[in-house]
Amino acid sequence: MGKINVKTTAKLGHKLAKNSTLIGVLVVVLIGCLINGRVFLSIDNIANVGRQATIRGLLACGISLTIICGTIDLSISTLFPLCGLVCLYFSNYSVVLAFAMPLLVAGTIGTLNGLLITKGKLHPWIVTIAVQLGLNGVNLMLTQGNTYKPSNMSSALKSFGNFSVLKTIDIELICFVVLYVIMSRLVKSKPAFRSMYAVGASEESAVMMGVNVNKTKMLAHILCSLFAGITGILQVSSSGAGKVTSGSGYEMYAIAACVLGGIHLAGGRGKIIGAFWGAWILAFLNNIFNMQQYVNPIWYQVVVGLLVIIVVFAQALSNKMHAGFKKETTRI
Amino acid sequence: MHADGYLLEMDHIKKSFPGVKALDDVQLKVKPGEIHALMGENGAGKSTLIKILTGVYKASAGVIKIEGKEVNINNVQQAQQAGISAVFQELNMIPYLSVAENIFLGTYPINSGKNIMWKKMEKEAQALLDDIGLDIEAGAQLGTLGTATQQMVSIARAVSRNCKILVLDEPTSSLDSNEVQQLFKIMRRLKNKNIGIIFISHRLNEVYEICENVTVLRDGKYIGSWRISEIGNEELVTSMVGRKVENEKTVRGKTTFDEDYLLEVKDLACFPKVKKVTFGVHKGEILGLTGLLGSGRSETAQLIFGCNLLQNGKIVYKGKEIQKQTPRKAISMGMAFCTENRREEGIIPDMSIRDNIVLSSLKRLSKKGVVRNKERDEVVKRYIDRLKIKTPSEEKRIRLLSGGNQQKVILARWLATEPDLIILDEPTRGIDVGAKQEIEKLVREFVKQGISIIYISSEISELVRNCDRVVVLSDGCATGELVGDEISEDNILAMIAAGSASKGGENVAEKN
Amino acid sequence: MWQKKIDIVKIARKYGAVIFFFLLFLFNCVTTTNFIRINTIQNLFIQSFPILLISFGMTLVIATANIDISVGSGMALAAMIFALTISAGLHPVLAFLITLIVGGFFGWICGVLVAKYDIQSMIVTMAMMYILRGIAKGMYGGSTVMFKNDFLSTLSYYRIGDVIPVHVVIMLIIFAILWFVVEKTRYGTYVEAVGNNPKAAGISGVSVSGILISVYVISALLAVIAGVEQGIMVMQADSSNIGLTKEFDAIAATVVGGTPMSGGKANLTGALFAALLLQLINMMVNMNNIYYALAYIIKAILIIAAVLINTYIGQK
Amino acid sequence: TLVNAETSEDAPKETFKVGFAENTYTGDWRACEVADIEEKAKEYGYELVMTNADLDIEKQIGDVEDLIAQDCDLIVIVPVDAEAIAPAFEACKEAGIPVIDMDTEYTSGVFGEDFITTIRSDQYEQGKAAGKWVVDTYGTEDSVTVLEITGTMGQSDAQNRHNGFADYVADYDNVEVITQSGDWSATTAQNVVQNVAQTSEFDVVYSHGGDMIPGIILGLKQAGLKPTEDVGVITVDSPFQVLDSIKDGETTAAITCTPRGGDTLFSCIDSYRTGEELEETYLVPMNTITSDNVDEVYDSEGY
Ligand SMILES: Nc1ncnc2c1ncn2[C@@H]1O[C@H](COP(=O)(O)OP(=O)(O)OP(=O)(O)O)[C@@H](O)[C@H]1O
Ligand SMILES: Nc1ncnc2c1ncn2[C@@H]1O[C@H](COP(=O)(O)OP(=O)(O)OP(=O)(O)O)[C@@H](O)[C@H]1O
Ligand SMILES: [Mg+2]
Ligand SMILES: [Mg+2]
Repeated sequence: MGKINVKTTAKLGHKLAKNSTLIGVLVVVLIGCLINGRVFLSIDNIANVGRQATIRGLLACGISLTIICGTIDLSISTLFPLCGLVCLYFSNYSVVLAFAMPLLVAGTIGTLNGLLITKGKLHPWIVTIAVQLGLNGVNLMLTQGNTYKPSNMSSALKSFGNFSVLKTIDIELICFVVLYVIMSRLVKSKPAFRSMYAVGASEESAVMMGVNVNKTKMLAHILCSLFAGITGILQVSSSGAGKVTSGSGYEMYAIAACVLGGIHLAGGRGKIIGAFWGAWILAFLNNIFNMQQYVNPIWYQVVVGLLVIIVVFAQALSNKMHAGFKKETTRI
Repeated sequence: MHADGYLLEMDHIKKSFPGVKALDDVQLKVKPGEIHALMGENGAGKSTLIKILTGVYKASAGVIKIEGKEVNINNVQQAQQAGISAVFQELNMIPYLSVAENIFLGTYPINSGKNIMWKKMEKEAQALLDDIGLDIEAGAQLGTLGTATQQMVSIARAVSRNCKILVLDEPTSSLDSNEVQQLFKIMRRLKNKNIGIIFISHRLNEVYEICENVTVLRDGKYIGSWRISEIGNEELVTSMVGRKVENEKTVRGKTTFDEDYLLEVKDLACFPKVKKVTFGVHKGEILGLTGLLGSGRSETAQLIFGCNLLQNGKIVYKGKEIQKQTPRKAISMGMAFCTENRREEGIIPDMSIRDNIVLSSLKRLSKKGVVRNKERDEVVKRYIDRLKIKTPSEEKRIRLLSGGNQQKVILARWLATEPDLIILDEPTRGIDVGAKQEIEKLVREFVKQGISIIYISSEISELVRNCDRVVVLSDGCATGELVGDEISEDNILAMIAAGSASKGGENVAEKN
Repeated sequence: MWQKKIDIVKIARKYGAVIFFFLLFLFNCVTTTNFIRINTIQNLFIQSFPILLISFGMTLVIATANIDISVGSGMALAAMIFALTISAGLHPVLAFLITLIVGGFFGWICGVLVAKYDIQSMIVTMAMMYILRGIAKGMYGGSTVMFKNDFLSTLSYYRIGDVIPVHVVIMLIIFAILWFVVEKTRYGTYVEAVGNNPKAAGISGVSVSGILISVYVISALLAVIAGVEQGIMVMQADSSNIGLTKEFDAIAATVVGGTPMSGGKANLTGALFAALLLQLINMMVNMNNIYYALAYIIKAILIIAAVLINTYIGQK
Repeated sequence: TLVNAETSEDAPKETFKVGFAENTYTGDWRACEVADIEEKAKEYGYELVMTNADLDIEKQIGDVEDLIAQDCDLIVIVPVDAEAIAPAFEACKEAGIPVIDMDTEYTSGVFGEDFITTIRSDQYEQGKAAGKWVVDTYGTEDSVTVLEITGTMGQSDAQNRHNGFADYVADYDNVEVITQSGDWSATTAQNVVQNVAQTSEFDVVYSHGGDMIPGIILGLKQAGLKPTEDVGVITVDSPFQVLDSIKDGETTAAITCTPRGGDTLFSCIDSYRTGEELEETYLVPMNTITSDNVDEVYDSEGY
């Protein structure tokens, strides 16, 4: 009798801890309900939060690939506004160009990053910090710092940006979910993607096991940049205006989403879908803050920072418990 | 079939690293269906030669022919395509992935849509594991398995390839005798399929048991090749070491001891691996600790040294019970612990040999935190000489040393702390004959100076040669003890067998 | 002969940032008008002071294979606390001590979370980045704090022998202490060991969590000094802008300086010159009136060039 | 025509809930505005919910959505960006919630459809006024070099102040401008002044913000230049520290506008609720302060 009990609790603990992301989501939802349950759990609000999670969430999807692969791309925070600008600029001419050109630009930058990191053997942090700076310069040069609004924006692009299902689920949210599903599938089923885990865990071992490390890293970087491209397109197609500074600090958000989703920064560990939930957690935290009226908004950053710490702390404790349970179960 | 009938010919191979000529005009020739031993001291260049063959390194000069045709091997993929498959000396697997994935990484089974067939992969992997007698699930995460099991998995991986040449670089160093036999069975089977096997090991008996031919390297130079039946034990050792080595003989120390223990452990427990371990170590004795793989020897040592938290029992050292043991405390009290897992728990890979040696004794070698360089360098020099660590300079990063030399550096680290009690967990793993004898000699010397040793080893002959007493563990419990002349291979084996049998019975009872 | 060659390579690897700094310096001597002036040198040192300090801290943290992106916010909080305590009439020394204690406390928290609870340093320090910046902004309603103190304003512009700014002295003292600690004491070896293989280091008797906590505290304390200096220079503390994105400059300086992001090595000399290098680039931009947008691109190219040179000299 | 507000159909609620999507809470100007809005909301008896976008346009759009979800009766938006804010305005329109556009102009909005009125201080005009001051003071004949120290370029405030200035002086060939970024930071501004002073001579410094003034003045002094005497200093924005420095004769002039828009805002809301017609724009007055008129401003409201 007693044994069964221990076993079931252990199993539950095991489940929870294995999905530390789940812990994060649970914690956030709990806080949300405590603060303002009625509004918080409404469909509209959840859809809103989902939309708010999109931009960072898509960036996080790209960056999660690089992190799993043991590198990182910090340049996305200036790359995606650039792609937005490019998209708007070409939307004056044709909707096809409006989609193709930003992706081309993104692919080029991804290739550049990848080459500097694999062939140039430079550390990804420094390469992508530099590229981030450089692209910021490019953005400012192109727009002179002003917000860019196309004179003759393609209506197809506009209607793409304003598309929504049942007026609650709009295109961003759809892309957000669909792209994550696709990526998760690819990572699960394509050898080239799956190898990212090996490369991230140990480059040396991956080489010895016959994985083409450089190719894998290039793939991760190019995909990451393409995600930035898609994000840029989505952002400008709904607002119709491109802004240089619109991405500042987003690389950190994206990384945070990954970490909250259980993706380990040392590489080789975690699931892509974790970043998806991580982005939701972050969006929920913002939402929760706006729902409450006890704390002055000037303390926004403090509260969000504290909440992040609470979430990761809960995850860390659950991991510790997990280790404990593991011992228990094997003993029985 | 071509003229000479060789499957693999490596000729005039040269390779140098900054400061070292690792290989200088080396040759290696293997026929199909032959098991060929590659032997030499630590740092002789065996692994380097293998890495050249498998495309990890590129040779500075030389030719490689497979079935008489010259091949170009620039990377691992090309080597794989050429039919070469290898188990490397250092475990090179991905701990976070499943066993099945580790086996198939690089050659995932894919369907027509180029998607990985997970079910098929797992099934094949499971079949493979069952086939080589490994009782694990293919879906298990590799990192949760013990070193030995991981080693067997990497062998499974190498075997799973349809290769012409199989390279095994010290595959047996972390296996016990049962598993070694298991491996030999597989090797014989492959041999019958006309696969050429290159086998590296420092254990002479294994080489005599399984190999037909042997090639010896020394200091990166080719010394010669022999039929194993035509070369005697002594001659082989002499060719490897380059001088005559005396025969190993049993030197038993004392058989009677003081009543007092230096270290006494009572009912140690840390689930799941250690359940009830009780024994004591006298001053100045060598206590052997043995048992089957996974019987909890390493875990016991870890508990004594404070790497893991004690769940039950007590540790009494120098008459005082130790509360909340930590490695730092242990070191300050004069304990030392040379771990079995060199790469993960031993070396600091990117630090110099010097810093690796003094890491644990820096406290003693510094004054108010400031390191006294002269003293430190003396210590380093002393131990490099004493353990005959082969390196161009003490500044060299330890990662770049050969496996055996890394082990010596770790030993030096612990000897440098001038301990009263040294726990040696598989200290001679991957160490060449010469060095092994030196280490054994050193161990005995230390005992003469009054140091006590806990000697954990899977090589029973080693225990028989050196130990004053032997404690046998099985399934986390101390089940027997042998003293003095009782210590013989047969007795130890019998005791291990008895222990595991009784434990096995208990397990059955528990399950019901 | 062989031996000697290796040494040159080693020196180049270790001092790549130094070489690149002097190259750029020489380049400026030729191309920038009025560059060769004592004023320029003074300005260079004064202006790079904050980056220099946080780069030292970052170097230690990165050497343990972790990261601290909270330093920029730490600077802002320090400046605010210092300004407010001074405004409240406290003696500067006392105010500085209070600031150090508060800053060090937050560093300690980061260290504990990373060391004892095994939470990834990136997320811990990122949360801390938000928290510290948020407190800095919130504690004075988002406004700038002005303060007056004659002693401090004379101190900040004091030139020893009319030539050497106090900044240089303070910076050299801090550098000397840290350099000594890293190169000459066992602490340095421990830091590198923890960065390289924490498990092995722990078994070898290194107090891994102690080392981790200590590097975070040091990093936080250096950020405090940097932040306070920023406040004193203009006699005001502006919570939203002090130290903003400076953590990236510090990371860049650390890596350009030859400390690998993967940890296991601490190159303080490299960080020193790399930080000077980064500020030199800023000066070059200002002095030649380079278009601000172009300035970003130039900076990016020079950073990549510096690490490339670093890597390739090292590999030759 | 005005947007048909729900309040007119339903029975009037007891409290009228105003959502205020502020773009940032920091900087003296904003801090003053926030305090003013909070104070005036109480005075006028409105329930106020404020959010802080921290200058992040994406976050602001989310903030507005959150305000809608909380059933605000009217939402005030202080756009982080004049164009990219569009989705937020559209979301309000869809939810049938009236919007007041504040401070920054929502350029693609249509009066009466997207917002019921605009209350703003014009950053672009401020930049222009600064340009005008330079031309008025230094004439159109002798060549004048201006060192423009910008805020973080790409942000609306900095961008508008830059554009207004640049557009005005573009007509005068004798004015030459050196533009370097001070990133809104006093120390960066100080560094810029020092470094530029090493190589170039300039007659006047134009600062985008009052927060950078202390740094600029120290930088000038260090370069051996006397502010106002040798080099003129003009800034947009006039917190107390700037007024003090005008009094001390170190800052030459400041273009000001008051952040205290609370009265205007809530009286507009009052009128809206009673069904009065609102004008399209209520401009907050702009002023040039020099040593001549500094005392009046200082005493009256400080900003
Ligand atoms: N990457 C490297 N860089 C520099 N030197 C190296 C490198 N790899 C190996 N060496 C050196 O080359 C020599 C041969 O090493 P190798 O690993 O081949 O020896 P081994 O015969 O396999 O020894 P062991 O039996 O100990 O495994 C050693 O002196 C070693 O220090
Ligand atoms: N299930 C497991 N989970 C985590 N670590 C394990 C597990 N099994 C073994 N290990 C670790 O792997 C290392 C080697 O284990 P191995 O299977 O060789 O048995 P062992 O415990 O070393 O055997 P013995 O105790 O007989 O020496 C040990 O240090 C142990 O801590
Ligand atoms: Mg070897
Ligand atoms: Mg063991």
